[in-house]
Amino acid sequence: MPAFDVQQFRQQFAFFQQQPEWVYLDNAATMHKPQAVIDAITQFYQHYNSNVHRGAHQLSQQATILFEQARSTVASYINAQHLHEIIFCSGATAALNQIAFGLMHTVLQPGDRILLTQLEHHANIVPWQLHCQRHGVIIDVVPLTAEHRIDLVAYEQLLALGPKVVSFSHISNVLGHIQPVAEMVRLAKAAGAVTVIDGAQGIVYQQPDMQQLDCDFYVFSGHKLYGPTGIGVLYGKTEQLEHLTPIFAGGEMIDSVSFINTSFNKLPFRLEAGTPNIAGAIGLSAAIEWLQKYNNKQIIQHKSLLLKEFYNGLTFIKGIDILSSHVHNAGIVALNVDSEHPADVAELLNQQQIAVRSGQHCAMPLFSCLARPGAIRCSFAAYNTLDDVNRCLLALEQTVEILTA
Amino acid sequence: MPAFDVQQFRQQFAFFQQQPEWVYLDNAATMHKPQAVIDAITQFYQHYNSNVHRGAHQLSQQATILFEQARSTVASYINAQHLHEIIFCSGATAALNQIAFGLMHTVLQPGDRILLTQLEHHANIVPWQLHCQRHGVIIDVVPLTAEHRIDLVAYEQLLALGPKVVSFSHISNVLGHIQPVAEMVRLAKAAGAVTVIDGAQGIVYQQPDMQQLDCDFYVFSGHKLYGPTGIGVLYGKTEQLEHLTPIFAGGEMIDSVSFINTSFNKLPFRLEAGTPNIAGAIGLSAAIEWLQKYNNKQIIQHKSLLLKEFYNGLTFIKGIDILSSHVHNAGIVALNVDSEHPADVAELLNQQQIAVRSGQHCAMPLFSCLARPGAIRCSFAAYNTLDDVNRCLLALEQTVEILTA
Amino acid sequence: MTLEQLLADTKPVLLDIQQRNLAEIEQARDWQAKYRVLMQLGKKLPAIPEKMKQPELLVKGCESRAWLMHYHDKATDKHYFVLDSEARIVKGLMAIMLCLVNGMTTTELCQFDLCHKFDQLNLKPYLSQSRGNGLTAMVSRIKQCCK
Amino acid sequence: MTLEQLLADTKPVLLDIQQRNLAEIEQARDWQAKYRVLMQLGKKLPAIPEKMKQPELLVKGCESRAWLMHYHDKATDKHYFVLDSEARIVKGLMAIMLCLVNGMTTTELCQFDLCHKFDQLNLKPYLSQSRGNGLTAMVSRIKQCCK
Ligand SMILES: Cc1ncc(COP(=O)(O)O)c(C=O)c1O
Ligand SMILES: Cc1ncc(COP(=O)(O)O)c(C=O)c1O
Repeated sequence: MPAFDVQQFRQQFAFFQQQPEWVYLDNAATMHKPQAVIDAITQFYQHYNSNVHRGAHQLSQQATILFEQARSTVASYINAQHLHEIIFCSGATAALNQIAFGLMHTVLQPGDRILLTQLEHHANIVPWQLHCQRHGVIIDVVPLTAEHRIDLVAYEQLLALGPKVVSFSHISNVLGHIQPVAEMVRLAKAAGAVTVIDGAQGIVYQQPDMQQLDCDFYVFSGHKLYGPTGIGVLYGKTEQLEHLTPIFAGGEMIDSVSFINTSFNKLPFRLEAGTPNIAGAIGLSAAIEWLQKYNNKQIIQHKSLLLKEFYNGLTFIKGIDILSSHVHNAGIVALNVDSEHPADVAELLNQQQIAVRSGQHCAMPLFSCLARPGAIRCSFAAYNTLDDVNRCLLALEQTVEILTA
Repeated sequence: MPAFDVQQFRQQFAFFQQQPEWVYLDNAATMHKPQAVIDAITQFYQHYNSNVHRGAHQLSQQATILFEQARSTVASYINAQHLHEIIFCSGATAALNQIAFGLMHTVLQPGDRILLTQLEHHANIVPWQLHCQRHGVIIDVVPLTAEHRIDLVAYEQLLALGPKVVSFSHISNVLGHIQPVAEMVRLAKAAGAVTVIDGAQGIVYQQPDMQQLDCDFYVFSGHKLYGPTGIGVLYGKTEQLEHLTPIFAGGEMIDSVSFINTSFNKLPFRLEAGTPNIAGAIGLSAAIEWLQKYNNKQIIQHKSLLLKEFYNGLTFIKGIDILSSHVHNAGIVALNVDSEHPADVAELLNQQQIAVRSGQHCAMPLFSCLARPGAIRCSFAAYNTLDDVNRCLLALEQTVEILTA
Repeated sequence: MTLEQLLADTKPVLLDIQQRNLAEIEQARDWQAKYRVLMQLGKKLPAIPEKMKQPELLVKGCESRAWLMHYHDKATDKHYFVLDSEARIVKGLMAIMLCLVNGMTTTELCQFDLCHKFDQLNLKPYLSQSRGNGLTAMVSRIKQCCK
Repeated sequence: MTLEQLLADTKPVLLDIQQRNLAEIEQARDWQAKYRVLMQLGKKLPAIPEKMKQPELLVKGCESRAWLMHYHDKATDKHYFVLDSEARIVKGLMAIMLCLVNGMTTTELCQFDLCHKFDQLNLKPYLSQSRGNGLTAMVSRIKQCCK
């Protein structure tokens, strides 16, 4: 296979032609979309638009085939055992809410415990908080080590309390740190817990293998994987999905309805009430198919190169406080300029057309433990170039200069 | 204003150029998208793609402006009083689930009653059933008259039982009958009930005026209003939205999060957890802006003409059992061929490239009261032509001939 | 009426379909002709009496209901079926499928590829993944019988 | 420290901003110069002491926190404010806004259009609808004071 050609890769994103002056390093918030994805959506609306699983007519059947092929593309990408283990939903947040809601009263009873970690995104905290509070379930939280990684010793100790559910992110959306998910799943399963992985950041870093990883649930959003907004995936093992109480009820998820008695349809339909985001699913599947034309090892290499260059460059700028470690890092760097507020740093970068995010990145509990008011976050994607890295470094230097003048 | 030019209107739908041989009469399931909508989505992804309400950078601010402009377009289209009364969600089903879930424990206490009608879509039945059962709330159902319309006498009698919530559809998705929603809202409000309108079919028939209609909630899906899949609107009066417990928790809907205490953000964000369907909202808003270039009175006239022609033609075909009345009909006709199963009728129409839906149309309780195993449904849109009507009539004739040969 | 009787009544019908009607369908000059044959097949296939249509026999498509009865002859390891559907065209399609699978052994049944066979008969479009189509549901129900 | 003292300390600063710095910003030769002035403004504006930063004074943007104190002189119907922000640039922008609105009557405040004023100063881009921007939140909090 030829080497990874970043220019060829980048050319497929019309965005960079439209906004050539920008350095986009906010990839952990959302990614840009290759033309293949935009074309798939356009094509669907222009040629095949119809509702799915409802039609007596061939147009609807065609749309259904495309929609179900999208499910199959996702299933084989993450190596799910069955097609019906892929539930389409509106995003990672929706998926995590479905899981938290759906496990109450089935897997989780009052007095039971669940286990989260200190570095979770709010989407993997608040849904649990709300439902656990209502249902009397106790939440334990795995603390972090001094290196801002999940403390595996504490993890094992907390597992000994017998949580029924353990939920953690594959990759921290703030720090970029890759968690030892395989090991964490293994330990959790040995302790008899249901395992949930928030793969919102993990999915774009590597192609996760559900059967090998052996977790019970894995969720992600399409828009962080080169795909459209408004679509996400809830993967679950069959027997786990069977336990899930649907958070949405409505058309096509029931088998029969009367005002006396209603019975549910089978998976995946039981968990996909209403008209799904058909174009969204097709767009996501186009993203995955497109991505598979590239060698992910080479992409990872390319991203490590960017990261290495970035870390290297940072050492030459005074007063930079780096929160992310460069080891086991998926391409996200959180940092501050000493004693400056991240909002100021981000604004000055913005003036130089470097797009980063600043703040607490929907991970307040992490920041309360990092004891910083926030950070700016530079998150790199495969379409970023060494030039992007250098422009960002230069802009940071300029920023520090202005702030400390 | 010049007369409505259906050919000019229809030309804006690439679908009909791609599938010229089809007569699409499944509009109540989903509508086709004008080029303006497809272009808006493409344009967003190519020029402005970024996450919203999160960014320190100008790209995100641009995306946010577009997203909030979409909210404003929707708000002024339905004449909401405040922008924050428009909550973006994934569709009508999601919106109805949010309402049913969100009212439990705030507005609805164990022992309370709610009122639905016999002709509701499952999306306006099952969410209520699930949550009411859990929380001990009683569901009453308004029966239909012999003409398959909501029985207003019975409605008033059931209102006398003091339901806290009344929920009904603006237009029946099976029969096309337009409900007297203004009167029903007035009566419900006089009885002190919170009013919910399922506007999934209503929104495309006319531009509803929230302040005049004075209902508490009104919901619809983008894909049935020339817009993208995966986006919908939950309109609610401010004071009612304030009562709603969010069904989804996550990023941006909270103000601060700790493992001890979490506090919510203000409207509309409190009810929009996670990354929204940004391109979806922008596409929906493009649909509305495009639609507003036309005169809705003329569109209604055009659709009545189609309907009149269709009803007229049906009288010449033997053995047709029409379930929909032509008076106060928004353009949907449910019918059967005497003693034939609707699936057979639909399949033979499909062979003649007439796209209709058959079955119970996610309204089983209605069919149990109609005492039919189902029906085929011909639903007309503004882009349908008299030629479409005639081809459908011819195909129906041919179908009857084959079935009764 | 018993399952044995139904099976006995069904057998000659299937034989006749195989020997005569499949060719008719393949050679139909237009879709009208093809559908006329399909509906005749549906009519020819013995109906399951209402009283015997127990809920557990129900195979649901979105638009029409169908029922399946199964008999496994352990001695010969052969599987036999009787079926019925509300909708005439679907029943005709099911009749064709039935005459292909009836009497298969467990292994044959597991390996059976309806798609391929229907393709030969130009009937593949009826095997969509849409839940609307009761046929797909019927095939997977039949496949379950060999587990 | 009391609110009165803070108001008294703030007044001359605002006057100075109005008389000198606004022109500097308008005439800044590049963005760096403009931001340098903005940050100086932020520094000049008296800070609200930590002890006085009661939770109810907090105005939240997504990225930085700010605080607002309000004094309404009933006799003259004039509104006076003191504010503070964690972020220097935002505080500079708020200082500019403040020198525009400080001392306005209720009617003036209600009618005040920040967008328009900021447009004149080429600062409009900072008034985005994004919740990220604390300035927008600050303006609406100030507007609430005239209700
Ligand atoms: C009356 C009515 N309500 C609700 C819905 C559900 O809409 P969606 O499937 O877009 O969520 C529909 C459409 O199927 C409908 O016609
Ligand atoms: C780790 C993590 N979890 C969950 C989410 C929520 O994803 P979404 O906003 O697409 O629902 C995100 C993204 O913001 C994330 O980074």
